[in-house]
Amino acid sequence: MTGQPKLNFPHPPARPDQTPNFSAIEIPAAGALDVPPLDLQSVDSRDYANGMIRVLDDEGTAVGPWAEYIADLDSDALLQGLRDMLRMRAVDKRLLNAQRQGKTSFYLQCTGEEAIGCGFQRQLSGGDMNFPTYRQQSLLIAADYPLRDLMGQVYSNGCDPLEGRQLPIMHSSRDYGFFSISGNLGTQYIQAVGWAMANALSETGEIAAGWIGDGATASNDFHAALLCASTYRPPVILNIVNNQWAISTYTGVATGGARTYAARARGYGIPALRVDGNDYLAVAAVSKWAVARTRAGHGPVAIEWFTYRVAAHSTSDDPSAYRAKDEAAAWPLGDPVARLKTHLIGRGAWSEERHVQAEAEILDEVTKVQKEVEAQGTFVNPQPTSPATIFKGVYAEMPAHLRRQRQEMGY
Amino acid sequence: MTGQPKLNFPHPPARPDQTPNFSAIEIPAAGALDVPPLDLQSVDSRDYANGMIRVLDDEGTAVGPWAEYIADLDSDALLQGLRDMLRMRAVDKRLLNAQRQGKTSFYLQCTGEEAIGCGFQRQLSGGDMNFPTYRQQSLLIAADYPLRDLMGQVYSNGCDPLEGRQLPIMHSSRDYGFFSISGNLGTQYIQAVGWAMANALSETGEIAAGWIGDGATASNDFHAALLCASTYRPPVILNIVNNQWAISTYTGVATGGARTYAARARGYGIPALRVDGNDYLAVAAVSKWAVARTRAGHGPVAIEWFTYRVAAHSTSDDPSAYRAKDEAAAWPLGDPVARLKTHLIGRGAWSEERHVQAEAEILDEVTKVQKEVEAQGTFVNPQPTSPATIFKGVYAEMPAHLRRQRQEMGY
Amino acid sequence: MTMIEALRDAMDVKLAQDPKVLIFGEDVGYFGGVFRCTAGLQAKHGEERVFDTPINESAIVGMAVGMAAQGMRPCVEVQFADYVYPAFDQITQEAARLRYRSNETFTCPLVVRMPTGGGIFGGQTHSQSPEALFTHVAGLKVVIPSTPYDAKGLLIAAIEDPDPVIFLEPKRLYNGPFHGDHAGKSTGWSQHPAGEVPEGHYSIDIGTAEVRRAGTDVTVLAYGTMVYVAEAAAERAGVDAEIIDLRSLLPLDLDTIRASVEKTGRCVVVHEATRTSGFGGELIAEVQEACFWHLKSPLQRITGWDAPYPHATEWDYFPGPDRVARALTKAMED
Amino acid sequence: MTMIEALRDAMDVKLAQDPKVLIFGEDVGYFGGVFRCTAGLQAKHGEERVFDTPINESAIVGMAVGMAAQGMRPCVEVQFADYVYPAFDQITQEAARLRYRSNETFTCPLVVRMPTGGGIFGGQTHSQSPEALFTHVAGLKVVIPSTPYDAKGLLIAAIEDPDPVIFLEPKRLYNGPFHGDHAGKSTGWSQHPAGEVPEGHYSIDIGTAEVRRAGTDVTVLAYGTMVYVAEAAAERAGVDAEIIDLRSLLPLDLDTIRASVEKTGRCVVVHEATRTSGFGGELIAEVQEACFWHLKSPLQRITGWDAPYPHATEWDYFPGPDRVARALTKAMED
Ligand SMILES: Cc1ncc(C[n+]2csc(CCOP(=O)(O)OP(=O)(O)O)c2C)c(N)n1
Ligand SMILES: Cc1ncc(C[n+]2csc(CCOP(=O)(O)OP(=O)(O)O)c2C)c(N)n1
Ligand SMILES: [Mg+2]
Ligand SMILES: [Mg+2]
Repeated sequence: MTGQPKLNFPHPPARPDQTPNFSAIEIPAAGALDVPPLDLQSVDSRDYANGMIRVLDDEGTAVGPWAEYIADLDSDALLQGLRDMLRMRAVDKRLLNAQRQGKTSFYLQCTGEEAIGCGFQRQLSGGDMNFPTYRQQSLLIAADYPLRDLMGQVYSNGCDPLEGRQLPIMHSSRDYGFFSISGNLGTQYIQAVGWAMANALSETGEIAAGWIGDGATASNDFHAALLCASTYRPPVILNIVNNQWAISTYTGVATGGARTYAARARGYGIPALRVDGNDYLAVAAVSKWAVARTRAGHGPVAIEWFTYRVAAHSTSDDPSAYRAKDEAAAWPLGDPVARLKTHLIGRGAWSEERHVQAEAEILDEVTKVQKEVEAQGTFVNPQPTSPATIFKGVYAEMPAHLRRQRQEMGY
Repeated sequence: MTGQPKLNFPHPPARPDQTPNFSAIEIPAAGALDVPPLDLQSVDSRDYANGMIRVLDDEGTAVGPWAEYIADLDSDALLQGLRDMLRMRAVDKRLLNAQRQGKTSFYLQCTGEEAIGCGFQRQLSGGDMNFPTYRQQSLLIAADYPLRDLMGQVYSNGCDPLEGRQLPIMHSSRDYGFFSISGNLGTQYIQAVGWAMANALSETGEIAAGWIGDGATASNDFHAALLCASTYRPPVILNIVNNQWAISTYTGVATGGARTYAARARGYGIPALRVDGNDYLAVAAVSKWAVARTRAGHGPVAIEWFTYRVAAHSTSDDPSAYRAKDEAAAWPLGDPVARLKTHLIGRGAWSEERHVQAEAEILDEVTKVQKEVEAQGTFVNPQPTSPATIFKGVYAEMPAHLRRQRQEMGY
Repeated sequence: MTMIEALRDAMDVKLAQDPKVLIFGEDVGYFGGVFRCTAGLQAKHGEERVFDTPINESAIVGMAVGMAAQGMRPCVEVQFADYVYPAFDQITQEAARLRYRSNETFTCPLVVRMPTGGGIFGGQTHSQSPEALFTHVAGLKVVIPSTPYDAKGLLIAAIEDPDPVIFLEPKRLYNGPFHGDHAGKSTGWSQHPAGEVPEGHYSIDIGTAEVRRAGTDVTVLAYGTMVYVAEAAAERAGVDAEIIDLRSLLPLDLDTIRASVEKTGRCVVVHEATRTSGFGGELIAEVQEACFWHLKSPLQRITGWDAPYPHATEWDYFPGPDRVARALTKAMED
Repeated sequence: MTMIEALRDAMDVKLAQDPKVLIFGEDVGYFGGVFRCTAGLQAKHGEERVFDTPINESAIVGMAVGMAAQGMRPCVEVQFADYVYPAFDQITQEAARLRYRSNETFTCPLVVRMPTGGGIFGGQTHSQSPEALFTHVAGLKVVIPSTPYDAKGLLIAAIEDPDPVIFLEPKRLYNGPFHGDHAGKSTGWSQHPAGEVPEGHYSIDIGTAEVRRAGTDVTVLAYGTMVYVAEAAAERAGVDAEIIDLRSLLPLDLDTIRASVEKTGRCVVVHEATRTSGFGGELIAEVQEACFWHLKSPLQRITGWDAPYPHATEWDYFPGPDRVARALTKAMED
């Protein structure tokens, strides 16, 4: 590496026709890291940022200090987590199908990442606000957001709380702590900081949680958010979902020479942790810790959730063109549903049979709602929204030029 | 710091009517840090990023490994450095005066920061390109840029190489390795990365150097530059001039909870060093090292130059409204000219008398050029540029609508 | 009262009245802004209400969007309109559309203040007039006062508005009216009737224009500094111009414009911004459609040239009274 | 050849011809772009010429500015025009003005390609038409082809241009012409004469419009997808329209426009972008000034409504053939 300067182009471990290869990824043992004090400082967070907090070991046993930290999370709570994830998976499956049938224009799954949103959301309280990306529908699921609203949005039909304004999956629900999704990557991250500042100023006791993908950490607003969070120290959790891919672009293009995304946050003076995102117990434990810390006024914290995007980027994408075919199966952190299931079976609270039954029940439930929602219109069989909605809500009060345009349109 | 979240607002050590107080700034001893290998990695650069490379001790003696590293910098070279700084100071003084007399619309000094640009520039070679801010005129001085051109630009008159297009101090000289200054903070930083990438791709053997102020590290393009430099590893040096202030805003607002700006670069995986910017020998030594490293193809490096903005932000500013009156005098790293002078006297190469004489000679030289340049027009006594220049150079070839507008103007 | 004082007064009134109002931006806190518009406000209302930010315009607006959505009323400053571009994404894609895209469950009542326009020898990066860009964006309001009285009333209205408002401050008017005679002596606001600014709370409806000079020959559409340039030009040309100060570009007071042009049958539009796709194009398109059968001569635009704003030749670039006067004369000849 | 293939071919030709040409952007390298415009180019020309970038549009353009100044010819992709705003500062303040502000010692020959326009059910963030914003910026050129033939010739011209070019690609036309009949069957480019694209190098002068349909009744000014919508509308209205495909918005081919409107005396402007301060305003201002004494009826604009681009009601938002046909009829009635 001396002589002429030569540019570096980061490459993924494997491309199509190559064997999946994650040998470069170091997976620390479960239970290796302790639970830091709630007022953890950035300088003291190095090991958490460069290591990885894991609770479930390879046998599915919960081990180490973080397991103790959530000892109060009993089997019922974990079963709820499992059901959240199963419901998420069922919804993704049914809606993907709907898109394939032309019943909606677009869909996007979060397969493999269910533990993150599901586990995190269950640690929040009413009034807390997520600033999600398009891949955090699991937050809505674990917030018990009505499936009818969720699906209505995707069908852009009469059930859509957004009245057809937004692309499918661009949900928005103030009541369920889910900020309106933008589509322009990164913008929500600094908005989360602003919202949290407002919380602190108004002493609401509520916290905010920003969400961003590994690829979108490259965006300007990621920087803006870390910077302002570091300066003003509002009650905000800055989540980074590192699922290894940004459409076709390997995560290495956004990491560059940095060790982890968590380490990047530390450069801003924000304490940061990296977590096995496919380990529901690790997610729940670290979320609980982060929520408690943030609500207590110890300032911002960044969490890198390490996971893998199992599905295509969206229904517009075909990953077989850019990554190894069986990469998901080779992912060293496994599948979040399978891992939690194994754990629950191991602790005697679950069985293969009950799992199969639960899957079927949940799929039924989801399918039933789906049918009801589809009755309100789909792309194949539309019951269109009134065109006059186009002019509604551009401003609080409709200005004259919009009234003229609405008339010109014939309404 | 527990209970209710409360926002943090960083404050400077002293405001007007308070006593200057830099006790919070840790000043490591000169000579404490060694010279790392040219292929220093980010992970191994922690001590350099959090510490401070210093060569001149309190007595003005050059000590430690970095002093040895530039042992070949003999008295003649150092005297040249001293004269560069004296010339810079004389130019600043004369042009500030000219602005006060209404002879130009605007001016901006770099007092206290002369060592940085002067020391750095002398380590570059022809073809290397700086991407400066408005406070790096010292790069031009040490590049032996004709004073006539430099002053002509400030007077926006017949001597102005930019034909009156730009605000005074917004120099541009391809031949002297000084990229056109933008005025929009930060933009040049990512452009430096792009230029360096072009160098690597075309194998020119040349390097690029980005420059940014502490305040402007908050800009999006700072992030963009660190990110892309980290990913593509082009031959670029990323300089951060931390002079403690951004107009009226204390540097703490941009640092937030981070230890140093150098540490922020490390978060991107870029090796980083912090340097006493008022120590000409430290500047020369680290510049030499960084240039050698970069040219040899070891990728980007970031340098935080620690210094103090002695003068007002610009002629539009009055710092007595926001900072302690004698803060500059209290600055613990002293004055770069005085420190180099003491060193040169200490090594028997200079004397108080010769210094006084040199100052006078240089002021004479500068004043003489200034008179010549002023003969080509000033704001009080303009010899205006032709209005037709307004339409020149908007495009390589003038399109029809600009020809029509020029005619409309009467040309 | 100067326009600076009027703006400060507006913020002071709202800070005192509404605990949700926040003021922030680069150098606006302790120091009170490079143009001193917020001087004294931090000392009076506290650092939690008025504070300094890092130098990142998209962060400033991005934070404001989040705060506004959570019920605050942020009124932020961008140091010069020339530096608003890093915030362009947050303003046009986020603030402007939040109400719409969330079907009104999240809203964005924020104000982005910025000094605009030339005439201060500020060169390319202290002279720009970007108003047209914002008027293209559905969901924004765009306001530009030309007097201290209007500045206060409009800024109060902007802070109280339920939607995002781009508030452009013609910096050449901060300390006094400017008729475009750069060599002449300028008088301050204290000698101008519109420099009289009432104490306390009042507001001016966003979306209403003001006829600054009634006339019968030709309608002049102007805003900001160009209102005064138009006055000087009308005098110079000896034309009985009706000068309309738009004050609000979006929404636009088309009724007032139409009434005038139907009367005069002639119309000249003036602005400092570059001509191509400037707001003048929009005005002409609307006027010709609304008043086509009343027009006696072609609508004209007098604007900044389609070049970056220069330093030395500023007064050849600036659309001064001579150029405007020639257009008025031409409008009458055609 | 589809428009996608034509664009790819243009880049391929230039990559082969000029070692200074570089292609980069999000997903454009290994994968070949989400619309596949650069598919195969990395494999053929190497990773040093065609590569992936982090997701940061201002970084993409900022790097390109630095490279262009140092002699390269970067042609970068922004994944959707809706995502160009983070790069707005680097495009409008840097690329556009580098030549001017350095008195031509640094120049900025770069191309920013981006898919633009609606009609694909992409919602607010995959449907926008931001062309007007760029036409307001002195120093930029703004180009938008409507056929594969033009796409290739104009992209080659753009890459060879000594100044920065904003290259808008109407994504609704990528795979075939689109007359606005969303329910109807669409035909691909293979069945359209303009789908015939010669091999190798050719270029089309930036700044020249093309008369797509000669006519005597009314002039229609259009670009991108709206060229085909205008064709359908003329047929539907039974009006002998002269349809001009502008192809280049900045610089604008005013001569061709003027010649047509002087002949027809009537003019309708159509674009997908929101109406207020859209490029239609600029066109109407220019046409009425140039052709005032020839005009027989008011100039009209048919555009996207002044609202964010909706999803479910896309076809009520899109300025389709019915609306354009009504305007043509009205132009003839007045
Ligand atoms: C500003 C902006 N640029 C580009 C895009 C197009 N885009 C949509 S998703 C995506 C990849 C994001 O990857 P990542 O952040 O890793 O999230 P993931 O999809 O993996 O969840 C890109 C480039 C966009 N939406 N916004
Ligand atoms: C994008 C942008 N925002 C704001 C400004 C106004 N401005 C000019 S200089 C300055 C302070 C910069 O401070 P710093 O980066 O520390 O550099 P210094 O002046 O100390 O050398 C500001 C805010 C600008 N020029 N560009
Ligand atoms: Mg990802
Ligand atoms: Mg500074």
